[in-house]
Amino acid sequence: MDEREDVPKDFIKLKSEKLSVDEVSELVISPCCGAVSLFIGTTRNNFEGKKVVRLEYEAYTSMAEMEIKKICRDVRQKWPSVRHIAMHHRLGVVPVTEASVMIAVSSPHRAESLEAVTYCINTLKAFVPIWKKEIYEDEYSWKENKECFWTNSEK
Amino acid sequence: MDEREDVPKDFIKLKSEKLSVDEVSELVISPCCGAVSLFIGTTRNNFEGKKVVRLEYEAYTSMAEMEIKKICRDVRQKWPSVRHIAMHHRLGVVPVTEASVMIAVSSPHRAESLEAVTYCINTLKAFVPIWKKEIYEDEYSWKENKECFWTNSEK
Amino acid sequence: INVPSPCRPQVTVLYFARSAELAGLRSESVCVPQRITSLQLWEEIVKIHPSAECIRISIVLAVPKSSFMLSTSVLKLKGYERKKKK
Amino acid sequence: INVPSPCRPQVTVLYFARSAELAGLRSESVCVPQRITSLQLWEEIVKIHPSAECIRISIVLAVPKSSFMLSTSVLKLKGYERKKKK
Repeated sequence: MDEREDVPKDFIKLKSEKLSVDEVSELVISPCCGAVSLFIGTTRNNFEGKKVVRLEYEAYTSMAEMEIKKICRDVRQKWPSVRHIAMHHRLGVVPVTEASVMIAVSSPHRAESLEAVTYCINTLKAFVPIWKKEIYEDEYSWKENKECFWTNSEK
Repeated sequence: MDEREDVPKDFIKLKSEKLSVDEVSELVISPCCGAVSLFIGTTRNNFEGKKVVRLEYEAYTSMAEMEIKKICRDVRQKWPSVRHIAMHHRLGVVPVTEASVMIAVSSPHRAESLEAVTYCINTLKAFVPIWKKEIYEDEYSWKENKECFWTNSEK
Repeated sequence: INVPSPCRPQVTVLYFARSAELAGLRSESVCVPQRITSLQLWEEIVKIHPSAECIRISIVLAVPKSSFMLSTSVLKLKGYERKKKK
Repeated sequence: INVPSPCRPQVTVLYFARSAELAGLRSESVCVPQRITSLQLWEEIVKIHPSAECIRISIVLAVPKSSFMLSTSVLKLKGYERKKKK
């Protein structure tokens, strides 16, 4: 692959199927990059002492994709050397140990991709309209991304 | 898998075969963890304007494994909630875009695994006795991990 | 925003998560005055779905290409205004 | 550390990367005095491999379970000392 053809790309996907870490890492690998940093969010079997059976995710898809694109734009402003960004989120049922979100970022040197991937997951958790239904053994509870209120998405 | 059986483990491997991000992420995933952070170091096609054809890695294997174990011990002291750590390093020829190192760390919440994986790769690059032969089109040069001198490995 | 008659604009209200469970639907159109605060819109919604009163969270007021939190600031229904000006 | 005769201890010198290329081998045993600084050991090595003089990097002096950088501090050849005490 010629470096000049390897223009920066954002890969954004919300889907009901299992996420693949092989796939997201392949998407961002670039011949001019020496670093890929990844984050995987998985379903944990407990929350505040309660046993979690599974999670169910629901998104305002068009708005979520718009917010994720905004995160990508922010990343490119903050770390201009970042090459590719992949952000995949699973919707629907996500059993314990399976991934609900995978983020991968490539950059020539490691510091940028490490910082960018941290920024991506923190910002996704704060601003992207995705809701999580936490299902315990005999009850459930809805969680929203904590800071997920908008005055105007053109922010 | 019962949480009580999922005792913290370190997975350390130096090998000549291709590394697999699926494998390292599977190694660290735990039912009591909601986060896996990964770093992949890949061969870049350039260094200071010179075209890099491939890299070749050579290690003082027993010492490298000992140093990597030390990094794992440090991580568990600094971030006690970290569950599993996998650090795989490839030796021998590593072509452009292929991975020379993969690090994966799991923890219940994301901050710990993100910080730990950054610590792991920075410390590996500083202290682990692995040498890199950078092969350009018509010459080559050896690189060592910059701070890789020991007064006494019992440090 | 669809403007059905010469009268009042409609907004599409989308319900997610717990609010979708309480409202029993995922979206509906609500007729609103041309100028309305999101808090007033919220009051309109509670009239239709009294059970929704207990939660304000996970409701997004969707105006094309932008969304609003519940507040007392006036929603600018740009789409409608543009249509009126023509 | 192997102690061959009643005389002097041997250290195993491992060569890596460029130093292995220059020395033309990857490891060898060098006889040393019972107390030696790593700098003195380095000078011994250069006597055997003059081409190695241009690099000091990527040489690890391997004493069982520990390794030393080149310095003027005395290498404590513990293994040997322990054997002598017995």
